[in-house]
Amino acid sequence: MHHHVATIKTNLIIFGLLMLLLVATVGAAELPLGPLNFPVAMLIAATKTVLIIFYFMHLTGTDKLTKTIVGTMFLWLVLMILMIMMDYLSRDWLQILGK
Amino acid sequence: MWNFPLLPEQASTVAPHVDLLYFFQVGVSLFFSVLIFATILYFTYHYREGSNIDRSRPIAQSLLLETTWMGIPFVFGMIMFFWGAALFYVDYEAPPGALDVSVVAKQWMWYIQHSQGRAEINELHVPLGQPVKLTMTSQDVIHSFYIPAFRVKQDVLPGRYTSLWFEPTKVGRYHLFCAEYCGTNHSAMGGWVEVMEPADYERWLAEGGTGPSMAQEGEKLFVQHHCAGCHRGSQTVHAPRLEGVFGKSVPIQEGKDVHFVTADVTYIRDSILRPKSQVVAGFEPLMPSFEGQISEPDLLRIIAYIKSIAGEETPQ
Amino acid sequence: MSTTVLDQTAAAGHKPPKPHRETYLDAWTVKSWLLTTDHKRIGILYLISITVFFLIGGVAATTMRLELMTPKGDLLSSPDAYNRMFTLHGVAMIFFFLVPSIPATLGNFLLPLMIGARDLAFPIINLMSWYMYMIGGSIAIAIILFGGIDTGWTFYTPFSTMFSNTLVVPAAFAVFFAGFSSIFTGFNFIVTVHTMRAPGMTWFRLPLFIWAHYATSLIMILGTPVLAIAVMLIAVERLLRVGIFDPALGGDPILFQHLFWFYSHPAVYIMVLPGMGVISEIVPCFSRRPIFGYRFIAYSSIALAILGFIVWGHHLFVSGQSMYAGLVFSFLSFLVAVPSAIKVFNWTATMHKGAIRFDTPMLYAIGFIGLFTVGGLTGIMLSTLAVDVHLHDTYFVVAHFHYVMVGGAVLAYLGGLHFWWPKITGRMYPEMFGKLSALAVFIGFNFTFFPQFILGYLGMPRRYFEYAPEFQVLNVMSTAGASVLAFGYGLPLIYFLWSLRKPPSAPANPWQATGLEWQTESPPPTHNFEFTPKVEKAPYSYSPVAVEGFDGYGDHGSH
Amino acid sequence: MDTATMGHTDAAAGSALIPLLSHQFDDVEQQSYSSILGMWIFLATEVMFFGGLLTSFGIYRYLHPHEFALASHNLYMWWGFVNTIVLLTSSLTMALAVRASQLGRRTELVRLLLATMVLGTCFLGVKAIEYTTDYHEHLIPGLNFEVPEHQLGEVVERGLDPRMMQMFFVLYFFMTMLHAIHLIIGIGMLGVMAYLAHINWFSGGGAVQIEVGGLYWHFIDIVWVFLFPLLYLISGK
Ligand code: HEA
Ligand code: HEA
Ligand code: HEC
Ligand code: CUA
Ligand SMILES: [Cu+2]
Repeated sequence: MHHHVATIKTNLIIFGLLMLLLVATVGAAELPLGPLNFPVAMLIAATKTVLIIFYFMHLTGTDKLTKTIVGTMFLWLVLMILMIMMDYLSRDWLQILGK
Repeated sequence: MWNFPLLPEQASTVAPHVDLLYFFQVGVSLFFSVLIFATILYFTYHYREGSNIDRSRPIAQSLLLETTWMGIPFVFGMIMFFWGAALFYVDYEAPPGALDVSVVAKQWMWYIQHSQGRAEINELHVPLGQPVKLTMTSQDVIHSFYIPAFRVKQDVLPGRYTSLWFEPTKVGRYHLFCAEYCGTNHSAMGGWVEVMEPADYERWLAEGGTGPSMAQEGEKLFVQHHCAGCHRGSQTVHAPRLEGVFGKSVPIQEGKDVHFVTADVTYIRDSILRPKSQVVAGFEPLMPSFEGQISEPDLLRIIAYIKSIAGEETPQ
Repeated sequence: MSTTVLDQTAAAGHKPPKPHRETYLDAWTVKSWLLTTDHKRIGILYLISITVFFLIGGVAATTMRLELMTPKGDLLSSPDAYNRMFTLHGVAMIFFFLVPSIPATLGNFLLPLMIGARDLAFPIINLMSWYMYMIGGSIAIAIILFGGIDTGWTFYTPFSTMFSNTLVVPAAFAVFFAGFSSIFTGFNFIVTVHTMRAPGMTWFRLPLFIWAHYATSLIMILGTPVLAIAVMLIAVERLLRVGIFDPALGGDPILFQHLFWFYSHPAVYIMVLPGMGVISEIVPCFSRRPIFGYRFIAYSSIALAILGFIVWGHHLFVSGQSMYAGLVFSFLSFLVAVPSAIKVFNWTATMHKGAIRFDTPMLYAIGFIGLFTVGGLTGIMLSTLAVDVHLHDTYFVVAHFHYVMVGGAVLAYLGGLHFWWPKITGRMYPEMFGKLSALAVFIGFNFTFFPQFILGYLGMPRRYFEYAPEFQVLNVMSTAGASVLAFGYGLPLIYFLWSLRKPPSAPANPWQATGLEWQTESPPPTHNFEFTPKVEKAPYSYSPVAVEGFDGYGDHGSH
Repeated sequence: MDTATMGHTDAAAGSALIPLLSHQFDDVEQQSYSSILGMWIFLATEVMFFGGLLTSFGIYRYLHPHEFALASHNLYMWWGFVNTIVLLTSSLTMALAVRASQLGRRTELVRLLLATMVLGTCFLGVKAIEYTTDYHEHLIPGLNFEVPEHQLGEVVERGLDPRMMQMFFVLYFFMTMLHAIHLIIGIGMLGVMAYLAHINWFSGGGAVQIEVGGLYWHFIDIVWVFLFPLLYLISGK
């Protein structure tokens, strides 16, 4: 329960990193990466999320249970997106109308 | 009225296969249900309170038993899965040369047209022993085309084509139902499938008068909607000839890249409704959209026409 | 829960109840009920509210069954009336009765008691959950009064958004609120189980009822929000006429089906897992021996919660979903059979070498095991691709889900109510009538729904106001069965109420059960325990015949 | 942490430094842990709540990439950019507020909470400006949606589906409004906390309450961290 109190310096460093990543997202969007644009953007957003969760939300200082909860919630989100996507991606793989 | 059938008629090639699997499953289910019922009855009788019986060393856990009764259902499950999946595959792959019939659903009727041109409502006449392939769409909500005697069913969606095929094996009259709830008269949205001897079927087709076939009607529409103006060697517009297009691979320009798409009914439908979403390589995106201007049955007729000229050489 | 404690309570049970013992039922002002934060009282509030919805759903069912006596529509004035009837039946039974049934009543009441806590972690949120339910429920009742809704409980688009001209938007809100009440319950349970267990109550000493509720809660918090958003999208599309799911406006109706079933398949485990928890309490108690394979049952609850999330596509085999997705979903559905099998077989094995008593709860529990097995196995048939093509949207599906939901979940709920009625109210119910009701429900149920399997295979589609004449015999059988079923349900309703007329006299532990909840008085005091319970043994240490060699479930390390 | 091992002690004798203990808990430790755990679990629900929308957005964007890209170009990227900075800064002030509460620095805490609220309000202000522009540019589905004139040519030329551009805006408004509602709730919550901290209401200094509030605030921020690239940065070249 008693995590050690994060220093102002840590907070500022994280904030700085977040700003850098923000600039990076906008920059990456301008690069002609083609189909890679989207995954790159999501990767950067995920990195920002990790920074916020671990440092601003103090996940580093908590127990395994809380970490499991956080892991599970993102896993479930990804699971939902991927499994619904599965249907759309595999439509028309077979040359059978409507399958 | 007081007859008491346990099975619907088996009137298509897949019906006996589905029934066989079903009976296998009924058998397995009976086995497990009886096993559990009987065991419970035996235990409750044998070990009822007060009965004078040996109760020493009851087991509280057993890894061996647990794995056994995890393993056995798993194995049965896999058998059922593969069996069902294999049949499903067959269920959906229409054999080549199947008779084309198009189906348009709307609240609360089925509009059916045979490629030879005869149209009918809430009835479907098909010849015995001949695979039939339905191309289906809906004008409003989701419906579902269901013939219990054939063990086939497929949802019919607005804005999209789905398909269904079967090969009738028994002359007779079978129920046609709408199986997806679609509003007020959902339960009345059905009719009959009439399986006829091929000769009767020919006669039935002819009865409708020697009207134009679907493709011929489609050709008329092709001219009416001015498709012909561009697609039959226009002087002013450079448009692809549509002879020999159906079923082929078509090069599609996507920015600087070209990729290939098979020209099936969905592709032709999209080409007519949203032509610029898929522009054929080497052509300008000049074709206007016909969204909202051609009814679903007419679209199917035009497609039938384009399909009918699939075998012709593209004149250059 | 050492044997010494057990003896203590057994002794307490035979003492005449102390005259002025304070119980949670003492205060009777309206305010004391509507503003209560006591989990036991909230459980009672829920009990009353869901009974109302069960009756509403039951009346709708009765009307439908009467209508279906003849092939032509003749009882109800129009197909629309019938369509509203089954929608009302489905919505009331699923969202307002079965989803909250066991968790919000028995779960609310028992969860803190069973783990030795004074209340749930967030009592105010628990009360809010009931209010959410009541807001949703009031909207639902208003909908009934102002014309109903005719989309079916599945709200399929584009019918629900663009074609139905009934009260779809209010219904979306009703479901939304009911959903959040369920989320609040689940969230409360999870935190409570994690943080508020009594000293010595390790995870593997938790009653299986708690494991089942924990698994249920996981589904509630992870699945329900998706339903909430799906119905909100329906409301938006309908109100603003902007395209989301309607193909005419560029949408994809199958996306709605995915979002809906992403919740609604896991939701069937919300409905049945708590019931499985109840059965896991009843069977060892009335077999007088430890439950067989405690750990496997516990883990299988979690497995069901997880696997339940990845099989939803088996509702979409003929919907126009891709065939590959169908294959994957079918495959995964078969895996669900494994954890379900574990439970069924372990309950059965628990009766081995027991000393079985046949009190009402046990009769209901035995009924559950049998009917759930039949329901589950027919579910397996439905998840087989080629077979489902024929069976989808026929009465076979209707029969399947009534076997699991009525034969399964409702029987477990009734069994649980009988089991804990003395604890909840301090009164015993009349045992004779109890047995009669269990019997009537079992027989009536099978008569109602078994013919529907046959009807389904014969090809009778569901949601049909009129049907082909050759289906009549089976339909009449089904209606006849339903009247026996209604009788069976009517009995407990009457004798439970009747049992309330006398002052409490039930002993603390009428069944000589081992759970912590039986160590406190019946009805329990406001703060649940007069003492801080200490747990020293595995649950279900029943040993009337001295179970030799039994010392827990391999939990040696944590002693 | 397993509370089963923490032991049920009788509630410690009341002391000004010890937070109020609700009757259902044995000790403060258990109560704080439950609150924080509860907020995390609630956030799991929130993730799935927004998740349903993200999934729909993802599917439609996959099915209609060009329309979504074109529609997205009507948003002013720099407003979104500025708003991201504002919200990330508010996360910083929130984190510092939590720190202040842990150290028991009350005035600093109140100031930081107020700063967080101000930043949150700025975000809403910018959003309001954006919404007004959208209104003037006829981009609001169900109200006045039209494909902007300067894009009409491209839409016609490339045969794009205007309905799908509208779909983008349906989801855009749904997601950003849902986000804004969360933000408004968050600002209200911080307001109450700032007031309570100001009047020294929190018996234990409020560290736990502020921490729980902070979790919620950071979550809102995370949602935006995803919404910004998803909505504003679709490159459709
Ligand atoms: C409590 C509710 C509940 C439960 C527990 C279940 C459990 C299961 N359900 Fe059911 N189902 C519903 C409620 C429920 N269902 C509802 C409401 C609908 C219809 C919704 C609508 O459209 O309105 C439905 C519809 C439905 C369908 C869609 C049918 C269609 O519309 O076409 C399918 C298809 O796969 C299915 C499958 C299953 C499976 C595989 C299980 C499994 O979990 C069952 C597992 C259990 C067992 C298998 C029994 C025990 C095991 C043994 C005894 C071992 C032996 C086993 C083998 C050899 C395999 N269900
Ligand atoms: C928890 C869930 C639940 C429960 C308990 C029930 C209970 C019953 N259901 Fe229900 N049913 C559903 C969930 C449930 N159902 C769902 C989800 C659907 C799908 C809806 C849709 O398609 O959208 C459905 C659909 C459905 C249909 C198909 C309708 C159609 O597709 O056209 C039928 C038809 O027979 C039916 C019948 C019954 C009957 C006879 C009962 C009986 O068990 C009910 C008996 C209860 C009572 C009668 C009330 C209590 C009794 C008394 C107080 C005694 C006194 C009363 C009298 C004498 C009348 N149900
Ligand atoms: C103004 C001229 C014009 C009219 C009218 C027109 N088209 Fe086209 N069509 C074209 C051009 C140009 C193309 C090639 C570029 C493209 O794919 O959009 C084309 C492409 C097609 C294709 C795809 C051909 C291929 O090789 O893959 C089909 C199918 C088609 N048109 C059908 C029709 C039908 C049916 C109609 C009438 C309802 C019609 N067209 C009306 C100009 C026209
Ligand atoms: Cu058409 Cu049901
Ligand atoms: Cu399911």
